Amino acid sequence: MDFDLNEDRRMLQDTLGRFLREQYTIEKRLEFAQSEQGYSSQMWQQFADLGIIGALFDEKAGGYGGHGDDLMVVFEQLGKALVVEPILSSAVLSGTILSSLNSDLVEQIISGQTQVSLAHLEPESRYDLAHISASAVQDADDWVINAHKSMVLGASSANRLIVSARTGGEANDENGISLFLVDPMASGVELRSYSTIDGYGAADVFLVNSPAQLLGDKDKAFALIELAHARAIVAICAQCLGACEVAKDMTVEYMHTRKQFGVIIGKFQVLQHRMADVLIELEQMRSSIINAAGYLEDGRILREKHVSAAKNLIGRAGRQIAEEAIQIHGGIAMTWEASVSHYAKHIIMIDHLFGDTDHHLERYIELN
Amino acid sequence: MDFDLNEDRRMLQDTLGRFLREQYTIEKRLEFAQSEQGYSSQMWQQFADLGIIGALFDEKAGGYGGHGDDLMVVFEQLGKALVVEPILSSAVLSGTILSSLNSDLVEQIISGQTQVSLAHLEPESRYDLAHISASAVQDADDWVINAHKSMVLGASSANRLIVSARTGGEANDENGISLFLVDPMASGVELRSYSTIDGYGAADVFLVNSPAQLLGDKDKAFALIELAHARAIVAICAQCLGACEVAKDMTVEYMHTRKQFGVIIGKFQVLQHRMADVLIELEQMRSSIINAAGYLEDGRILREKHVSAAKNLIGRAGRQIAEEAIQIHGGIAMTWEASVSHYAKHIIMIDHLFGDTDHHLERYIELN
Amino acid sequence: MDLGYSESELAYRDEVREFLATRLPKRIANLVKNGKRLAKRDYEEWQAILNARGWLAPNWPKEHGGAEWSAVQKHIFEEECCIAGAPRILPFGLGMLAPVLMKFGSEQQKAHYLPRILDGTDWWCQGYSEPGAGSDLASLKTKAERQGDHYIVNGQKTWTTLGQYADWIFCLVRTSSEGKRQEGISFLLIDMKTPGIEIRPIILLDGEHEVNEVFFTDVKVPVENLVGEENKGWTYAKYLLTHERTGTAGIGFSNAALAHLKSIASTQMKSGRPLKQDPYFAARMAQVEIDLEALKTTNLRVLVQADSGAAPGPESSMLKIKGTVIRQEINDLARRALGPYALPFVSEALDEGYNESPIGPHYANPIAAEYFNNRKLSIFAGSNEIQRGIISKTKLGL
Amino acid sequence: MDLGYSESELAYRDEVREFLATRLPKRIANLVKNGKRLAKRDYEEWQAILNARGWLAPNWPKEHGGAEWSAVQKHIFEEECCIAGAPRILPFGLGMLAPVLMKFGSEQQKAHYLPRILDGTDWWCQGYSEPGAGSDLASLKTKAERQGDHYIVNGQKTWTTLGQYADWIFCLVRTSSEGKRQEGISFLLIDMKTPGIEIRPIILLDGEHEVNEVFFTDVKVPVENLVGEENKGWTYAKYLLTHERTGTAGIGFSNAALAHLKSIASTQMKSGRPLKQDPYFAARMAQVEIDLEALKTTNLRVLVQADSGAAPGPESSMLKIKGTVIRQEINDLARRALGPYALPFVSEALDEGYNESPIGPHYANPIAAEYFNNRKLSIFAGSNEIQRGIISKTKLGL
Repeated sequence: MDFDLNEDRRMLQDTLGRFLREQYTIEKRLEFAQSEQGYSSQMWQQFADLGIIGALFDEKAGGYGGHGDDLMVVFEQLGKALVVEPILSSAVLSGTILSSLNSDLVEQIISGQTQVSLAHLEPESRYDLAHISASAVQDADDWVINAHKSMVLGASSANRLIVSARTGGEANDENGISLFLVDPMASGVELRSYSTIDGYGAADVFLVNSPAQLLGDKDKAFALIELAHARAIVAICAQCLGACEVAKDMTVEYMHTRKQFGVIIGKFQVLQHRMADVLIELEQMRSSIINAAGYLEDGRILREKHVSAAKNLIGRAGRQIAEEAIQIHGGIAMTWEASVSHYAKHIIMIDHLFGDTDHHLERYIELN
Repeated sequence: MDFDLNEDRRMLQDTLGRFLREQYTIEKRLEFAQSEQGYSSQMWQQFADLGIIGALFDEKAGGYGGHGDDLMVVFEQLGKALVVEPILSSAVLSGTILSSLNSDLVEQIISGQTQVSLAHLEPESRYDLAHISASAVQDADDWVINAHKSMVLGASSANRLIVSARTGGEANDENGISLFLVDPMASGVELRSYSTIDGYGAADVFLVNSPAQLLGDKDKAFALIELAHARAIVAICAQCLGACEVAKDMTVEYMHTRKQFGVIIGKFQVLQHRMADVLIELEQMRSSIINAAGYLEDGRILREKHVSAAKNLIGRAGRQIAEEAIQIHGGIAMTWEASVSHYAKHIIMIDHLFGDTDHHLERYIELN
Repeated sequence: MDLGYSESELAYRDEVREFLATRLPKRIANLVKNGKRLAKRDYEEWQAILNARGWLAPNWPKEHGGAEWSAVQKHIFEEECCIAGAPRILPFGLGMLAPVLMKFGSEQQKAHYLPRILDGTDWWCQGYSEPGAGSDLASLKTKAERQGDHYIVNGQKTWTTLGQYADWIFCLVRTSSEGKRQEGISFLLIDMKTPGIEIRPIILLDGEHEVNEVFFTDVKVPVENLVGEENKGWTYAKYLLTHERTGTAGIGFSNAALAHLKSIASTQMKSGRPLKQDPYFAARMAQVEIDLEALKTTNLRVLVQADSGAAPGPESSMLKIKGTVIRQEINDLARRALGPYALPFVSEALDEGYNESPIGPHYANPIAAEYFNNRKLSIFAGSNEIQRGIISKTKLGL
Repeated sequence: MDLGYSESELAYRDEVREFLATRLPKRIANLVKNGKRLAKRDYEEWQAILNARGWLAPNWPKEHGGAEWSAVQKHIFEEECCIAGAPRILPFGLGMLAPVLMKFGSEQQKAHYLPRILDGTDWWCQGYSEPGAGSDLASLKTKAERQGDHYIVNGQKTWTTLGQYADWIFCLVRTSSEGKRQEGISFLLIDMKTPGIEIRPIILLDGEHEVNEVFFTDVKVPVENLVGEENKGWTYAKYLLTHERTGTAGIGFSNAALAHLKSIASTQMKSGRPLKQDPYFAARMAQVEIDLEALKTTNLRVLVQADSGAAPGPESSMLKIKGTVIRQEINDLARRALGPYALPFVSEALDEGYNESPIGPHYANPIAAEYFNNRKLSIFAGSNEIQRGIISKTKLGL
């Protein structure tokens, strides 16, 4: 049993951490998020050049990592800086799928040349990965898709979309879902782009008789989609942990400096005890991510149980930590100007990605 | 809109409160509870003589009260002294049924001459009032019952039992349940008597081919049983409120006197804030009981919604208040010698009478 | 004890409903119900309608044009307004300044300002909070020095809600630094057009401009704009803060928010059935509803008592805490109810004129922003921690 | 990073399992699993079995007959013992006194006392707490005055767990009232048979006799029974309190309690199906299980770090808080799971010999009592409030 990072990952952590502290200030982050594109192309390329994207793929796929630990290390750091570049969608969600299928797009993703987004969930799916109604029909040798995909992360800047659609089965069947590669410039593809309330780029994607190319086995994509989400959940949980750590640090710092009634507010026992509970929950978050990351390569049930456990725990603990950070900061945390508000927003909204606290609690029960 | 008690009820409250403070000390209560009989016959008679039992019946039945307010006023006071005499089982559970049926037993209950217990729930019922398997069959003019009834409050000292049994329908039907009067001395009736962990007398009652007399309409007793329980829930909620008030007072008193690290523990902000929350929950408890008591004579849905709301809220708030009382008292609250421990036990265990927090939450949802 | 409304209260409720059904502009109600931004004119339009009916100032005595309602009436009015989607009545002039003027202002001040508050001539904002003061109001630093017939005001106020629309600001200022901190405070009325006043927006975490900073640089304020006596402002300030009881619990808002939540939960589907049928989500909703139902009664009990002359005191702290906890919980559930569509946020979609198709369900866009915005409820107007301190001090003697 | 046990750890676990399967007396395991009372001889029997195997003192170095296990091994052992229904190993001699003797005791003391702890000759109890001291240990008042070759001890100790069986008590006593409160404390070993010692039971809220008061009236204690130096006892006391890390989180107990809860929830029926299938109850159980799974890893992370030499410090406060919160939550759920049958309580049914038929399900009788009894977890051994204070001071610098 060993909870330490190996030498390579420690270096990765240090390098990325230092880079972000120096290059990715909160001011820059807000600027990137509010720009037309919603992120910085230059940063994107720098992450690729630093090997951050490559660290999320295993050697077989041309990367040099790709394990649960790597996801954890990278995304905790990205969370600390609230990084908005679409690494999660390209390198984890799409990356998992593409590398499993030995796609040559992986090399381009690792180099930063290409971005790929996974368009999977639909307006009626809520968080249910099998609830897919989009249809794909074969027209001679080509496939044609009709779909409305919602909340597709990183869609606007993606050079390629991976779109799921039914080639068989009913709306809730795990069987009968297939994956397709779609060119966003192709006919019938339209994007309704927007920013999430915490500053990340996404889009609803509409496909009307759009040409598509089958990826992998017909009808059998569900397992791969689930795996991609398992890895994305580990990543987003680590990202949440990183953001929570910063929110906690800011709050502790504020408790040391902010005075009320003539004393620093850190002297108030009520706040001390609540922060003690925050520290405990941070440790619990980390442990649940360690568990989920550690079982990522195990069998489905074991993997998904720990993934759902982590997402549930992180949802609860994240809400507590974000709300305490706001409450203890007081009015100032209600403003755009205060960095802590952006951390709090992201921590809370992570609950709406890939299944919320309740969804994963229920799923954990089912898997048990 | 008027939240004040009328003059009569204020007098009732004062009289009963004074009597209990003077005559019903915690030492006596523990003595009564631990006696062979589990309560004091003398006290029972005194409650009758003081008109406390009569206050729980309306004038038609020979009493001089019987409304929700009366239940509230009387049982809040009884709760403050943790009174163990079986007033709830005789005067409320059985009393509601008997007075609805114009039974002449009511007069004897009011005078203190007779005690009657309602034997309704069974080992498999959990809290479901319709889950009844006991059977009653007619044998010539007489009825014969076979049943195992669980947690029958006040059974050991009851001169008569009201026993529910199926005369039709399946185990979960509301229809087909009838009520019977049974002499506990009759053949085939056996009691397994015990005390609850918080000091109240109860028994499991076994009937094997026991003779019984039909009470009211055959098959149609459910509505009456539900009404009896609605009234009992208002009573037990008020009793819980009374106990919570005392637990709160003891805790506040302790906070004013107990020193640690050289200061009274009441100076610790953490405890102050937690007690502030306790005070809020006490007001909420009172409000929910006012609502339930106020709608007792309304239509079934409105009445039962408010009854379930009260029992749910009281279960949650009661747990909070009892656990805070123990925690703030510290080690001393863990001992038999400390009165607060007996209050805490009763507050918590009330959750197990007539449906717990979860049961009533679910019921509230169904009624909505 | 009687839980029901009396016949006259019921008649009054019907009157309010009738009024709202006929006089509340549909356009405005739709803005409110859809979580859209309200413009200055929307508030003004509604307040003028209320004033025409004599219902704009429930708390005011009739002699000043108020409705002089009982606590129960005010409660009914608030509840009905919220359910109907009426904009909130801004309290700065009507609910905060006016009671102070009535009690401590000069005859001249009353005669001049009160009618102008009612008829909407003057839009007031508040100048209580200062940066760095937070819930410790008495630590305020904005200074007013007497020079002849004027005070010269220098300093800064913050969290000035809708100050961008205001004609006047009432301010707590320091006129003496002697004695206890509370003793050197005065209560001044300041024309926002006076030279030396600068107002700057504070953008909130949801991107909205709702509050402001107000800077005072050598602002000349005539001495007749002093309310009451110099250095007695703390008394007036406290009177202001404890005077307005109705609404502390926010019952009306929570009612409306819960109704909205329920309608969302009826529409949102989860595993093939409406979310409101999901046992776990239903349990959360039911629990908060049960708490709210009890709080309604707690609120009425306090109001009825206050009507009969008993001072509410720490009870309003209790109402504030539980009321905000409940409302924040409802906001949290609404956010959860939306699933992934809680994420997209299009600020322009909050404008009345916006007519692109919505992203996700039509009600989704403002929900997460409301959750974040309402974190303020437990912070502003005396944080819940401050309120717990008040309860502990007054009710527990600790 | 590697979550799995190493091969040698797995082999060790199999060895522990095999040992428990063959050597833990079924009679005793049944008592534990059914929540029955354990007699003195039950503890002694099990500890003798462990000692024969060399496993009674996991923390002790091998030279004194200990097992000298790694943190992970201790964790595995604890987990397996709890699941198997082994009685807890009483810590007073083995886990509390022994480390103090090893570090601060004289050679003579070590040679005399340590073997007698291992072989069960001496049953030790603790004399730390005093009435009125609670979590403020340093405020202790029991006095020891030096008279020639003896100390004369007067005072009172309390919360002395299983003191009714004890041969010896280790005591913190005040030997000086000068300087800071912490400075005049000494650490004494006292034979319980010495004249002047009186032990009185404290009956707990569930009616059980588990703890005691111990009164000292002119009790003569030979000076050679002083551990270390006079007036240095506070150092030893703190060493004792922070030394024993394994088990702070109570993982083993919570594991066993959760397993028991699950089996109850499989048997109890609600609306025609097992309670564990009730969505709301299942959600509560799953949530506490998720927290416990995370705490297991948190615990192991702390233990592994402690093994590698890093001092655990405030981490043990975190483990204590979360561990007790989880265990109390499980106890609460078990109580709820029973429904009405949580109410009956027959004290005699806790005795081994009792053979009347149970009231309600056979597992019901001890459940509510356990819930109440375990409220102590957040109070004793430094209340959770004290622990939060420690965390705040050390981790937050506040």
